[in-house]
Amino acid sequence: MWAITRLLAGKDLRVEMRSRVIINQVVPFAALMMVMFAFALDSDTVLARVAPGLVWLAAMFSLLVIVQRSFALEAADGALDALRVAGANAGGIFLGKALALAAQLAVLEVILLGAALVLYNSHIVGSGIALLVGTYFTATAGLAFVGTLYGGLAVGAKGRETLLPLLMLPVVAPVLIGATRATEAALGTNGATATDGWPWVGLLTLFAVVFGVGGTLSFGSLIDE
Amino acid sequence: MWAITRLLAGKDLRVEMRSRVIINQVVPFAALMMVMFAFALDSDTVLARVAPGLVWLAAMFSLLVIVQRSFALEAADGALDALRVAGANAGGIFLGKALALAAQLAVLEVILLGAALVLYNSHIVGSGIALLVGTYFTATAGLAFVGTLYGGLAVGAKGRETLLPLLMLPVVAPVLIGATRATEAALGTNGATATDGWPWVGLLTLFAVVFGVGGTLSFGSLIDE
Amino acid sequence: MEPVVELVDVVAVLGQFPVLAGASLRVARGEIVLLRGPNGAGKTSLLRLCAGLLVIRRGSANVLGVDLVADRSAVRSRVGLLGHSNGLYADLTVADNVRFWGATIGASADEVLGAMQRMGLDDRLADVAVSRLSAGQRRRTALACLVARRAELWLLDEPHAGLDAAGRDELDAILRAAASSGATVIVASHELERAGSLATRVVEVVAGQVRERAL
Amino acid sequence: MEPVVELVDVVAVLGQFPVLAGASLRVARGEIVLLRGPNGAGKTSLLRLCAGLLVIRRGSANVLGVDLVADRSAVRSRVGLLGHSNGLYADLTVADNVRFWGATIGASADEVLGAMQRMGLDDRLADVAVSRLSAGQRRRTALACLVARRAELWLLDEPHAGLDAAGRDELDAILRAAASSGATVIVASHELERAGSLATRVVEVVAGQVRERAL
Amino acid sequence: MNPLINMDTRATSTRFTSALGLATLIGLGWLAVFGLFLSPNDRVQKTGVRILYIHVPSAWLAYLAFVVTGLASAGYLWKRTRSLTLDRIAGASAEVGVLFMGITLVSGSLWGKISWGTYWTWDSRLTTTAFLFVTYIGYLAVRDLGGSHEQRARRSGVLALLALVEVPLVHFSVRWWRPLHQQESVAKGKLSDLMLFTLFVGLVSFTLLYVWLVMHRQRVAALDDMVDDGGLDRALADRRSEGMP
Ligand code: HEM
Ligand SMILES: Nc1ncnc2c1ncn2[C@@H]1O[C@H](COP(=O)(O)OP(=O)(O)OP(=O)(O)O)[C@@H](O)[C@H]1O
Ligand SMILES: Nc1ncnc2c1ncn2[C@@H]1O[C@H](COP(=O)(O)OP(=O)(O)OP(=O)(O)O)[C@@H](O)[C@H]1O
Ligand SMILES: [Mg+2]
Ligand SMILES: [Mg+2]
Repeated sequence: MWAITRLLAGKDLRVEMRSRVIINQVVPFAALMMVMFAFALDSDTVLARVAPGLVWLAAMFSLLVIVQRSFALEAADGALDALRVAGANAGGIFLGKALALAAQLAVLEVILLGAALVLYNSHIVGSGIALLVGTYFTATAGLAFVGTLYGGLAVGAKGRETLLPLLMLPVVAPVLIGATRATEAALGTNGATATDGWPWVGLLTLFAVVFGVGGTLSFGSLIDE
Repeated sequence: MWAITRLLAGKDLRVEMRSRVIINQVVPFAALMMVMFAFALDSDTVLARVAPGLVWLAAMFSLLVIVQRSFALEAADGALDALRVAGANAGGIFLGKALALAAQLAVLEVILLGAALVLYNSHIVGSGIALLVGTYFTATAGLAFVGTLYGGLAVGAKGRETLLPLLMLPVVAPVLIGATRATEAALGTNGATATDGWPWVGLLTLFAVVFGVGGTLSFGSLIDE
Repeated sequence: MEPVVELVDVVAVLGQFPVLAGASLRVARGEIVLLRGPNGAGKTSLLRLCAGLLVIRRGSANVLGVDLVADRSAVRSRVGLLGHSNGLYADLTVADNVRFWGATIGASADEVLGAMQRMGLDDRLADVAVSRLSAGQRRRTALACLVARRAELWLLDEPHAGLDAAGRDELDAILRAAASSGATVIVASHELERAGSLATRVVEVVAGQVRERAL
Repeated sequence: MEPVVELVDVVAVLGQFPVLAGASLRVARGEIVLLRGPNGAGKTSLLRLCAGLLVIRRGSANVLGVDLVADRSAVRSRVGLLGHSNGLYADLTVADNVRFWGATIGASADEVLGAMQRMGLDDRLADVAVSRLSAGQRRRTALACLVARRAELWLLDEPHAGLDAAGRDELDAILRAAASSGATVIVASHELERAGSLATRVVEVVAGQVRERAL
Repeated sequence: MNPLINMDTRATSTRFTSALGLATLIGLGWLAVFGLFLSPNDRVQKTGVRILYIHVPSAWLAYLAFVVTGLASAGYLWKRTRSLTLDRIAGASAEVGVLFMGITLVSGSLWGKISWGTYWTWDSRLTTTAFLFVTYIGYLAVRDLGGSHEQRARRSGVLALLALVEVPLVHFSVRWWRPLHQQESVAKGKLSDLMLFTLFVGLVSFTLLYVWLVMHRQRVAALDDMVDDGGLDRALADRRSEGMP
């Protein structure tokens, strides 16, 4: 299983290195989102207040795009069938794709966070750095697992992809809320303090573990026709 | 030229009727966006105030997705080459695809606007209805023209799609501003009145005309390899 | 009589790679020319060039009386191209597709129906989405779209691949009929026996260049 | 000796359509079987079924000693399938692709290199992205991926299509060598002369059913 | 002999551009002297006002550069003048324009930190500038897409014209959004004489710099195109030898 995980994650990252779709396409998309938010919301006080929410909102939309790209890659020339025939362990496929997804998402989020700090005039509270890092890792893992799980479900048979946003909405909402609250605490938005944030990181961790384990165990039945 | 326009618009709408990607995939995506905004902003007064901006922001992101879908359709099995060989008038292709795009966008916007009214507790001012309808038509036309123009440029050769957000960002900004301001006037947000809105509709009209005419004339040089 | 295709030392580039490296070819009206040659030689590129889809970097090219260096687009509505890919909309039905491609050159409903019947796409298949067809059925649909277009110059890239025995015979008959009614046909193929017996002349493409060759 | 493939009255459905409507087939070790039949008959479906990719609605199927009704996945790592599509990652190079697919079954670097050389993918092509290859070069890459996999059962869907004359000969040699070293080969093809001379037995597929047929 | 290369120095400079370069250097030296030492402090902004002498000329030169790009593109697309030199001038001018716009953005941001206490706000002038910057980065990216020189020229020419139409549209629409930036202070005579003169020095030296850069970039672009064609010759020879048994 770990061999397949490494193989797939390596392959996905190599494809990204060669095609640079995430770097060249999703990053501008996300940046555009941040700029447009700032632009449309039209008020400094509102902006600083909602900055943490916007970061994670933008991360989530980018997730949708990355997931679609990640599985379109497999579907384009029938590679998914080939993967199935290769007898690759389904759990390994899940973890491999989630790993590559998380790596790409992580890069993106750093950029989004940086943009928010500059564009929205937010500041990190000293004690918030550890909290921010914790939030960042757990939320990224959670999003990557959920994305891979539902992306795998939605790939292939036409008409399924319709389901993706519908299925993901209620599932991702807790991540969005948790990550937003934790980030607010780290940035001291609305007078929140860093200690307010850690329970949310706990929630995010729980979430990532549930979907990581659940996905690894169930991915086989999901992608198999 | 008009024959090709009709033919292409009809074809694109028929594809949508058969595949229901916009209805089943982009609409939930956009709705999700509105709900998430409500979540992230988490305050009724702020929400009602920024509702018009959010509607058009969501419309703009959906536009990106629809444009990508619209041209992916042509690129998938080499249909774009076939279209070129068919000797179809490039201006006709532009108008046809823009028309279909506008139709899909129009449906989407009605839903977004409805969602905003319900979710964000906004109300239409009596005299605002005509203004809202005017905004709606001119902004939709402008977005559709811009989307088709740059979508056509970005289709085909790999790596180009990167450019789509980059090229579209500055161009769509005036539409976003104009439509937001006009909608604010129609909804009476921030104490605006309907008469404040009509100059913005003028701007939107100007914008749509510039890109409609520009696109029709230049599309040939943009999509031709 | 003026030749239908006249290429002189044509060079065309994709990326940095010269897919055509000095190709010269002359095809007269009514001919059926077979392009053969190893994988990657440039057959597909040559066909696409004749359809006005490639930029000519050097040399001169004249197709159906149109100078491709000056204006590539004027020739397009008069040629029919079947590439490696089919150019079909997967979500639309067979009938939708053939009707659409027929309509781009103004074919009537009868002509469209006739083209579908010729390629063995009967009523059962007409209303099936292309995405549910088998590979050969898709190829048949693409051919039906082509037949509905009444082109003066037919450019076909491995048209036999994927077709069953009956389909191959049908296709050959269609191409012979087209040629004898004044159209010109250029076929790239690796099935040398079949395509060779169809062709009036064989041309060999090697490393982006063209060499004439006996039948 | 136990047969490698044993299908009894198999029914398989895609959407609402029975792509296989009661197919029975028995293939012994070392055979090279040719599947022939009209477009849409069910050849592709039959191959995919043997690879464990289709759900069996009725009947029984046993491939390489594995009962496909009970567990479709156990057979997969032991078969090699070349479908109509190539299963390649377009953004990766030829070498990347062959290496990846080789690695999924633990092929060594030498085996991968050998497979590429067998299919005529030399150093110049090894580092070219698949998206820049010609159709035949892509097919060669897909075949190299397959060769690197050392399967016990080879399932090939129109493997000759797109290959040039040399590639066809090379492929036939590879398949003959595989069969004589104990692998089993099932080929679906419309090129009856070539595939017929390769095959030890011909089987006809019609309307989702299988009929044995003399050579 | 190749008219683009000075065979003595093997560089893209000619006697004229060398003289121009020298003049530019002298101008920039003057600007440094006036800007840093001779011009007075502002009453409100103190010494921070000195950023003005870079900030404003670079902004105006960027405008000029983009207009030149538009005009050259229009010239290229106009049937009777179709010359790749015009296209290369368009490209070179856009490159230099992006550079100057970048300088405007950076100097403005720094200035903003000093006088407004923030690097960035969503003011209309700032937003317009950022959008203009992005627009021409997109334009340069489109020039880089590949294909033949003529394809590049036609595609980017259309884009440059669209961008030129777009600029006033963006500019005026953003104007009523959130004004915060300095209004026209130069034209309204709010500057002292010495400040005005320093600004003038900056303007002249930046103009010289612009012309010098564009001339060189244009020549380098022509050489690039030639190298490209030379590369084609080599690739052709390779490809042809492939077919030899
Ligand atoms: C990122 C921040 C900034 C950007 C992008 C920016 C951009 C520009 C641009 C594009 C112009 C040329 C306007 C025209 O003539 O049409 C300009 C002019 C000017 N800027 Fe800025 N600016 C920024 C910050 C500042 C700051 C902080 C100050 C001073 C407090 C300032 C003072 C001026 C002045 C005095 C002019 C000349 C105005 C005139 O007379 O036309 N700018 N700026
Ligand atoms: N997803 C699907 N849904 C419904 N029917 C399908 C689907 N896929 C294939 N079919 C039908 O199943 C039948 C068998 O298809 P299959 O691809 O197995 O044929 P084939 O023998 O390989 O044909 P060809 O020679 O054209 O490749 C065809 O009639 C096709 O229309
Ligand atoms: N986009 C591209 N960029 C660079 N090189 C390319 C590109 N497309 C094709 N090539 C190269 O051009 C050459 C000619 O390709 P072409 O498709 O014309 O060959 P072909 O004769 O049709 O081959 P086949 O028999 O395999 O179909 C090939 O060597 C291929 O690698
Ligand atoms: Mg080819
Ligand atoms: Mg098949």
